[in-house]
This record gives sequence, C-alpha cells and structure tokens, in this order.
Amino acid sequence: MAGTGKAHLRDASKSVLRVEDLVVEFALSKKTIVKAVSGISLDLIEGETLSVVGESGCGKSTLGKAILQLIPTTSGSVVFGGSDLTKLDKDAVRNLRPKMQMIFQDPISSLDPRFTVKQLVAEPLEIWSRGSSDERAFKVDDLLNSVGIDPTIAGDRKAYEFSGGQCQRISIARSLALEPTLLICDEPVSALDVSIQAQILNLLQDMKERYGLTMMFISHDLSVVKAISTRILVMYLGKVCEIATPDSLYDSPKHHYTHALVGSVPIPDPTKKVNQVLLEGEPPSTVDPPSGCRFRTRCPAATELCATEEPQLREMGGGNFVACHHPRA
Amino acid sequence: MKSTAPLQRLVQLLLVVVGSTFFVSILIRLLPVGLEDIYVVNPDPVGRAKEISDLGLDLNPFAFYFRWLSGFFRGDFGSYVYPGPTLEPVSEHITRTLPVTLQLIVYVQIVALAFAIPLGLVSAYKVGTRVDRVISNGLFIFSSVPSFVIALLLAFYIGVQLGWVPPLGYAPPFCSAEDIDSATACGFGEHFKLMVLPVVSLSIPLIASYTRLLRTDVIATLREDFVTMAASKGLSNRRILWTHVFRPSSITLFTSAALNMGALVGGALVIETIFSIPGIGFEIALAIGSRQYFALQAYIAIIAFGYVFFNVLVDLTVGLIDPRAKERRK
Amino acid sequence: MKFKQMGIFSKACVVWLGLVMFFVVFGQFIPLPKPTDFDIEAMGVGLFDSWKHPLGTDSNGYDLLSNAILGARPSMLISLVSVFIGGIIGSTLGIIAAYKRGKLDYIVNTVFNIVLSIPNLVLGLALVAVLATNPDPNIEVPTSRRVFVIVLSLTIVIVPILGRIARGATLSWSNREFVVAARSMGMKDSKIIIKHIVPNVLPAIYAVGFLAIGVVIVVEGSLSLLGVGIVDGVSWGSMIARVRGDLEFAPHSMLVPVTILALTVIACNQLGDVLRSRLDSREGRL
Amino acid sequence: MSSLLSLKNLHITFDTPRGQLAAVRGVDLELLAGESLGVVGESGSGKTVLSRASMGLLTMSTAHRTGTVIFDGQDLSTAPRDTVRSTWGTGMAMIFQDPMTALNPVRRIGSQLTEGLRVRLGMSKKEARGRAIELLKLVRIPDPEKALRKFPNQLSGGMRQRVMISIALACNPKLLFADEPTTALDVTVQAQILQLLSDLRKELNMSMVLVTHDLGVVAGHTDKIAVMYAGEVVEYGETKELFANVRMPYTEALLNSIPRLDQKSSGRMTVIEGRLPDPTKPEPGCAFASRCPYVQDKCRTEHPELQQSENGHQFRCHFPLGVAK
Repeated sequence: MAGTGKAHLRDASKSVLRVEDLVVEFALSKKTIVKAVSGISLDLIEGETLSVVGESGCGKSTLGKAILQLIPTTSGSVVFGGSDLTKLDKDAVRNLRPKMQMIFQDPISSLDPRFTVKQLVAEPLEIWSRGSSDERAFKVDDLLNSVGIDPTIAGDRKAYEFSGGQCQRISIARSLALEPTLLICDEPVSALDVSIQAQILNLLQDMKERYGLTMMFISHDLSVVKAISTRILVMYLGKVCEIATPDSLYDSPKHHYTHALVGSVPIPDPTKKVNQVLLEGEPPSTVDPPSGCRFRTRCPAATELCATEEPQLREMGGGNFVACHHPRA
Repeated sequence: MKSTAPLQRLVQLLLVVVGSTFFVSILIRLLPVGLEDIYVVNPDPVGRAKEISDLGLDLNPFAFYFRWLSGFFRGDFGSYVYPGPTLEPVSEHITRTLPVTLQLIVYVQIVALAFAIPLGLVSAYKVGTRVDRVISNGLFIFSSVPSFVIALLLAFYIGVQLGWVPPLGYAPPFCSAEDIDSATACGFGEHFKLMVLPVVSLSIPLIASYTRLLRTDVIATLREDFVTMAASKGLSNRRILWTHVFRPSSITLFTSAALNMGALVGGALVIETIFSIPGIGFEIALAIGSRQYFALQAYIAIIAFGYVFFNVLVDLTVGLIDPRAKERRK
Repeated sequence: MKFKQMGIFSKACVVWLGLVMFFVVFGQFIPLPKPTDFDIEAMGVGLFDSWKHPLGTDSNGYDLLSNAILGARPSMLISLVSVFIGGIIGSTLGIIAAYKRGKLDYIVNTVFNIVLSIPNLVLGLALVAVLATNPDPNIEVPTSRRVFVIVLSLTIVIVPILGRIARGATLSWSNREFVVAARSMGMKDSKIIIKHIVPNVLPAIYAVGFLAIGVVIVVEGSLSLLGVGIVDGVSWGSMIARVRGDLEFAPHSMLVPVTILALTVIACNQLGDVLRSRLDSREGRL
Repeated sequence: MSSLLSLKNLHITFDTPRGQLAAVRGVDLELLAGESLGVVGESGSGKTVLSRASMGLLTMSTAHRTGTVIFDGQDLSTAPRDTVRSTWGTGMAMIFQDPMTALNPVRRIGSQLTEGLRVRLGMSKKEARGRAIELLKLVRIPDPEKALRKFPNQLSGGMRQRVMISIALACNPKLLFADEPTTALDVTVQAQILQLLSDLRKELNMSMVLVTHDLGVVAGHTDKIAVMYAGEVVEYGETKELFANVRMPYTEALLNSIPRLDQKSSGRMTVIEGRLPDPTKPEPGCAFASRCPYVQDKCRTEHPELQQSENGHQFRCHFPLGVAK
C-alpha cells in the first residue's frame, strides 16, 4: 500500500487546498522518530468533501492538524489561498486562519468550560474584530439558530451543561462564524451515539450547502463517511492506499486493505453474510514501518516486490487511484 | 529511547546539585558583610592578604565556586573557619552527625508508613462510612499541626510532667568504650527511649499526609474496571485489596515518601534543636548561628545530593512497582 | 462556593480566619497592653484566672491575649505577602514555561527543582541568616530589614511550590482541544494564555495558595524558634520562642500561641482542601 | 434447553445528587443454556448496568436493586454474598469494554490468568501455568509462554482483549457477559474479536450476553436480541425474526440512523430527533413518545406493556409497526 505519488492530483488552478508530499515526523527521543505522515499528497476542489479514513494510528488526525499548521510539518507543501502555508511565518498563517477552520473530535473538551455558549460562538468574531458588538450578537444568534440551538434558552449557559451532540453543534456554529472556505472535521461524530451521529452529519451537510464550504472529513468509520463524501482517501500507517468515489470504493475496493476494511464493518442485517475478510494481526509501529509497501506484513497478496519497492498511486479508471502492485480486480 | 531518557534525567539532577550549591555560593559572596570581615582578623595587611587568598575570598564568585566544587568532588567538604584562621574539616562533623539524623528519619518513615498503609486502605475501602470519616477528619487535623508544636507539647507533658521518657538528649544504640568510660547514656534501651518523642512528633503529621495520599489513590483504583474484573473472578475482598488494589495505588505514596527524605531534614532541624539531638539538622542550625557559611554550603550540597539520590531511586523503582509509569513520564 | 453550602467545620474555619484577619487590620486600634509592656504584679497568671488577663500571662508578666492579637499582624502579613508575591512570580513562570514547552520549560523546571531540593526550612534559615547579618554579631539587625529578609526568603520558598502547580495545571489544560481550537481560530498565544489558560489554572493556584499560607506560617514559626525570626516583634512564632524556657512555670503560655498558630494552619489547610475538592469534582464533570 | 439465567422484574436505581436515577426499570429476561443474547441500546439505556446487576457486581452503596435474578436454578437476589461470589468465574464471567483498564496494569499476564485457577479451582502452580498456556492458545495468542511474562501495556489492543477473554474463560464459566467488548478496538480488530467470541462460544458450549450499542455487531453474532431504551427492554426476539419484522418504532429508527455500507448512499441520513428522557424524571407514558414519529395521544399518557406475538417476539408499543389494527 501505501504509496506516494501524485497521479490523483487535479488541475492546481481549481483546487482550494493542495497538499504535496507532506511529511510529519516527531521525535519521542533522539532515536525514536514517529513517522506519522509519510509523503501524502491530496487536493480539494471547491465544494467537494474529501473523507480521510483509516484506523487509529494511521496518521489521519495528524494530517488534518498539519494541514492547518497546528503542528509543525517536516517537509512538503500545503498550498491554500495561493500561498504555501509551510513557508509562511507565524503571523501570515494566522491571518489566513479565518478562511480555514477545524472541528475537533471531543466536543466537550474543545469548548472552554468557563465560557457561555454565546461567548464561545462570538470568540472568533472578537479575535478578528468583525462588526460592532450588536452585529456580532445578531450573527451569533443567527449561527446558533442555524445549528439548531435556541440562543434565548441556551445562549447564556455554560458548555458543560450540554450533551456531546449539542456541544458539537456549538463547535460547528463557532467554526462557521468567520465564514471559512475550508472546514476540516476531525472525527466529529465518533464520540457520539448512533442516533446523534446522524443528526450531526446531516447538520454538516446543510451547513456545507448554506456556506458553500469545501470539506475534509477525517474518520475511522467507513460507514459514517459514505453518504457525505465526494471522494474517499484510505490511509494506512501514514501513507495513501486508495482514493476513490464512495460507490466504487465500497462496491469494488481495489486495495487489499480497503477490501478488508469494508468487509470488517458489521452490517445490521442477519440475512446478509458478508464476505468477511479477516486481517491477521494489527498495524505495525509507526516508529519502524515495514519497507516497501507498508501494508505488506498483513496483506494476503504480498510478494517479494512489495517488500522492495514502494507502490505508487496509479489510476484504475473512473477517477479512482490505488497504490498497490497487485490490485484486486 | 530507553537509554536516553534516564540520562537526560540524570543531567537534570546533576544540574540541581550544581545549581543549589552555586546558589548558596553566590549568596554567601553577596553577604551584606564580606566574609573576610568575619573570618579574617589579622591586622597585618600582608598576613591578611594571605589569609584572604587562602580562603579563596580574593577570587571572583565563579572562580570561588569552582574552587569549592572541585574540592567537593575530591572529597574536601570545606571547613569550619575560626579566627586565626584555624580550620576544622566539615567532614568530621558530617560523619558524626549525619548517621544520627538518618536514624531518626528512617524510624520516622517506618512508623509513618506502618500506620498510614493500613489506615489508608481501610478508610478508602470504607469510604463514606463512619470509620472513614473518623480516620480522615482526625488525621486532617493532625496533618495541619506543625511537628514542632507536637514536639514542644510532648516534651513538656510526656517528658517533663509525666516523666515517662527523658524530655531531651540522645543516646547511640551501640556503646563504645568511650561511652562506658564516661558513663554516657548508650545502648538500645536508652536509644529508643530517647527517640520516642522526636519520632512521634515528626511522624504524626506524616502519618496523616501519607494516609490521605494512599486513600485518594485507593479510592480511584477501586473504581477501575480491573478491580471489578478481579471481583468477577470470584476472589475475596481482602485478596483483591492487597494483590490488586494496593500496588497500583501506592506509587504516589512511595514516591512522596522518598522525596520527603529531604524535607524531613528540614523537619529534623527543628526537632533536633528542641530535643538536643546531635544530628545534622542541629548542626546546620549551629553552623548558621555561628556564621559558618563554608560549612553551610557543604551541608546544603549533601542535602541536594540526597534529594537527587532519592529522585533517581524513585525513577528506578517506580517502573518496578508500576510498568505504566515509564510510559506516562513521556 | 457559597458560605451556606459549606460544612460546619469549613464554616468554623472561615469564621476563625475572619477573626484573625480582623485582628490583622484592627488589632492595633484595640486598647490593649503593648507587647512590650509587662505586668510586674501578674506573672504566670493561668488561663481564665483573671479578668485583666483572660488568657493569663507568661512568667515575665506579658499578657498573652494582647500578644496573640497583636501577633496576628506580623505573622499573617509576612505569610500573605510572601505567598502573594511568590505566587505571582511562580505562576507566571510556571504558566509561560508550560505553555511554551521546550528549552524554556526545561530551564524553569530545573530552577524550581534546585530550589525545591533544599528543604524549605533550611533554605529560609540560610537566607535569613546570610542576608540579615552584621559584621559585628553583637549589633542587632534592624527589625525592618529582618522582616524584609524573612519575606524575601519565604517568597523564594513559595515560588517553586506554586510554580510547579501552575506548570502542571497548564500542561494539562493546554492539551485540551479548546486551546488548539483557539489557535485554529487565529488567536495569539499571549491572548490564549490570558483568556483560556489563566482562568482555568487559577483555581488550582488558589487552592494550593491556601495550603502555602499554612506552610509559610509554620516556617516562620520555626525560624523564630531557631532564633532568627523577628526578635522584638510579637509574631506568634516569636511568642513561642520567648516562652520556651517557661514551660515549667507557666505551661499555658506555650499553649496559647501554639494553639492559635495550629488553628490558623488548620483553617488554611481546610479551605485549601475544600477549594481543591470542589475543583476535582468540577473537573470530574468535564 | 434449560433456563440458565432468568431476570424477573429487575429494577436498579441509583442515588444521585439530582435524585433517584432509574437505570433499569422492570426487566424480565430469560436466557437458555448455550444461547447468545445481544443487548442493544444507546448510552444511558441501562444495558451496562443490567449486565453488571445480573452478576451482582454493583456493590456501591448508592445502587439499589429489586426483583429476582435466578442463575442456574439458584436465586442470587436473596442468596448471601459468598454464594453469589462462588458463581463468579466458574458460573458467570465478564469481559469489559476497555482491556487497558480492565487488566491490572502492575501485574503480569501470567499472574492475572493463573490467579483464578489457583484460588477458585485449587490448581497447583504448575497445573495453572499449563492451563494458562492452553487458554492463551485457545484465544489464538502467538507465543503464549512469552505472553505470560508480559505486562498489559506491552501488548496491543487486540491482544489485550484476547487476554481478557482468556481470563474470563479460565474457570469454564457457563455464561459470559461481554460488555461492549469491541468498542475500543479498530474495525479490522473488532471483526477478529467478534469471530473469536462466536467460535469460542460454540467450542465451549457457553451462553453469552453481548452488550453493545451497535446493531451491526449483534446481527451476525447472537441468537436473540433485546433492544433497550431508557432502562426498559422495548423489543425482544430471535435475531432473524426481529430484523425481519421490526415492531418497535425505536428499533426501526435506530436501524435507519446507521449508515449502511451495503446500500446505495442516499445523501441524507434518517435521524431520531431529540434526546433520551431524563432518567431522574420518569414520564407517565411511553419513554420514546417524545421522539417517536408515529406518536399518538395514548402514548403520552399510558405506559405500554410488553406484548408478545406467537413466535416469541416481544415489543413494548401501543401501535406496533407492521401489525394491522
């Protein structure tokens, strides 16, 4: 798997965000270097939703934070708004922040417990001194209404009085206050109950249409991203396995890892016996990843070639790309 | 990664020793009064200059410190300086007084842990009940009473009024020929009699704080799934408490007990003064009273070394008690 | 926390500290015998034996009640001032170091460790002994300088204690996602510290600050006992030091200052504890 | 088949600062020997409390239990503590959601695994070790001798969960409670563990209660399913029957809110509006009334009883789906 390559990138002039060969490594100590993201390229075209899917430890959250320069990157470029964020100084990046926002995994921890709901949503507006205080108050009410929270009832309460789902609504309102063009959602529903998950996913869809957002959606759950994605990028140990449209990804996964991932999702229907592909073992360490294709240690189709040569992403037709020497038919 | 982390830690700890002694060194050179005015009384300018240079007082503070440090690592702990100047090595004082204080501190730790462990386990296991409330509240008050207050009261009521044990003094546990000649108090009996009050006064506040530490951690451990898991194997409560709960809950207790060794020297300083015990605490108080700043520097270096030693000890042993600790430190 | 919701013990502690603070502020204006006045006619008067001396006198005829009341000011002011200044310096260092991490954090943490490696009583004693001294040991150092040196020494003792607490709390709060969220909104670091870190870290500092007041009162008492405290002042510590030789003639003269000092320490510890457990339960909820 | 576990009118309430919290409200369940039951519900539905209470593991003073629990012919609700404890490990055993917190971090796998064997079955050190290795092989852990000497933090998440299963199985329990055994795991590992549990259950002819929030997990791995909502069983039946003929609107809504991989994406998801009712303030009518799309007046005032259709399918609804009125 796990390949590099940029065959899947599209015309740079159309993309909102273009990430090339991004590498993020951090040192636990002098000798132990965690290779969280190892040369990932991706692009987002205006209005699309790219989902990044992978299991824990594959580097998907690191990727999201690194794109927004919330953690230092090792090499590669992140082009957003016409400039390479990795080359800009701190203040220049800061000035671009209103255009790129993020929603975090833990809805409760991402809201300061000392602030009221209104203060939380107004905060980004205050940082950037948008409008008069009346205009700000109006905007906050409008945002809260649009995410389904009644500002007259809830506006003056503290965030910890709310459930996870409602906190996530508040987070969404806050991230939209500055009317960003790019929204990165880092596992926004994984801490929520199934019935609440669906509410938040629908809300994100509505907001995307209303504000014309381009979205990157990070998740460990293939089923969650299915309905909302334009394209899905599957990650394993810091590398890209496969990029495809949802339907072709689920119907005919080309990468053996994707195939196993799709086959592992339990289906709530006892009559359907899934062609379960059980993967052996668990992902190896990101400190000392396997040579060549990083998936080869668990791959049913691995050969000599996979150990020596790293597969590059190549087109499989229909805008789908896979990084595998022996893709599935 | 396993090799670099402890090394870094050791470097930091050595910095602590160097830092604290350098701090004292600078401090005594910044005295409102020059050391030469205290130690050098020779009126003859030539003799005076020589004496000053013998003591290193003509050097700048850094050179002065370096001179001291290199001496220290060669085993020269410095001297008491009496006008003249006559020098008396600090090491003699240390070999005489340090064992006495170590004895006291070790007794105190043993007594404190011996009471605190059962009390902490019981009050945590019975959390919220009357037993717990009595233990916790009672100990809370004791933990707030300074040990010198307890010492003064004990010395007077037990030592003087009731006369159960001598109110002050010290006797070594083993009699030397000299002790027998001069009929000085010595031997185990005398030793323990005289140690009772100091040990009690220092350990009461400690029992209280150790019990609290253990209680908090045991309560937290009792809520863990692995305790429920152990119960679901059908083990008895007593077995669960000792084999599953105590060890993972004891890290904070043992860590703070080890790191307390230094603080106890501070406590011992007052207690030894009150009970006239010739330990290092008493010695420090005397050195400060008689302006023996070189000696003070040596004592502080010893305490800082002790602090570092116990820090390293904790680092090395915590991993044995709880394998998670190694990871958590990162 | 509302006074009404407190337990009876905490209420008693608040009342006691209130009383102590009242005497700190107004003690000087109450018509009482001066601490230096002694009643030649009433030496060693027992507890509650005389209307004139409700808490009795020591063997020199010093009135214990007035001494205790007037002793509140030096004892408490020394503690409060050093905890306040030490707290500000310590928490500023701790918060900034923990937020910035890296080298700065390493340096600050090492400095804290250096100071903590010397037991606080030894440190206080050394500082006072070194800084409050004259070439001729027979000439008294003026009280004002002694007080200044004691406050300075105790401040140095407090800095790493509260600094470490601030550092630890900042480390845990700055890991929360709302801090990352604030950065992702484009907030400046200085603003994040002021708006998001400090308000969340403060409660922990208050709680430990109360405990620190207790620590300082004890150290100050010990310093007096060792003969380097305020000599001609009347702090509680120096009262204890003065009557130490008195035990056999007037044991209560020791009991009075010792009890007052212990009660004050207990009250500070209890309130620190209440604050801390309230904090824990609040954080448990998050 | 004989009844192994039977719960009758089980109620669990907790004292909380906000008042009495009814976590489980009148649950009747029957589990036959060798059978597997899936208990499904969202957080706050009472599913975890139910499983712990059935075993008698809720010992805190704030928890109150009424009703009867009969295990293997023995009434545990009135039995003395020691009798209850004697069923643990050998009669009933439990595995937990997070193997990291459910294994004692300071003890080696070996000592945690042999402990039950030595204390409960009186094995010698050597016998226990042999059996421990056997158990680790049973849960397919490579190199069991080496694993015995490790601490939990030296194993991966999936391995830890396997170790926990082997500990629970050590004394051959008749019934295994699995409380969200795969929630903390990645999906590829989840598939391995679920498969392992299914295999073991058949191999050892053991009953199992699988507690989970995920209808997908129970669909393929249980004989029967009980859906819980607000402390009550709202639907119960054989797995195939239940999925084929959903009667309870809540179950239907829950099913619809799961995005399905095996169906074409529709773009929007069906949601259950609103939230769980406050468990400290029970409502007079149906607990799901405020969120139910088919709600009628009767639902708000009258509490529905559990009704049963001829094939054993039970549901708690005045107006069940697919049943002509």
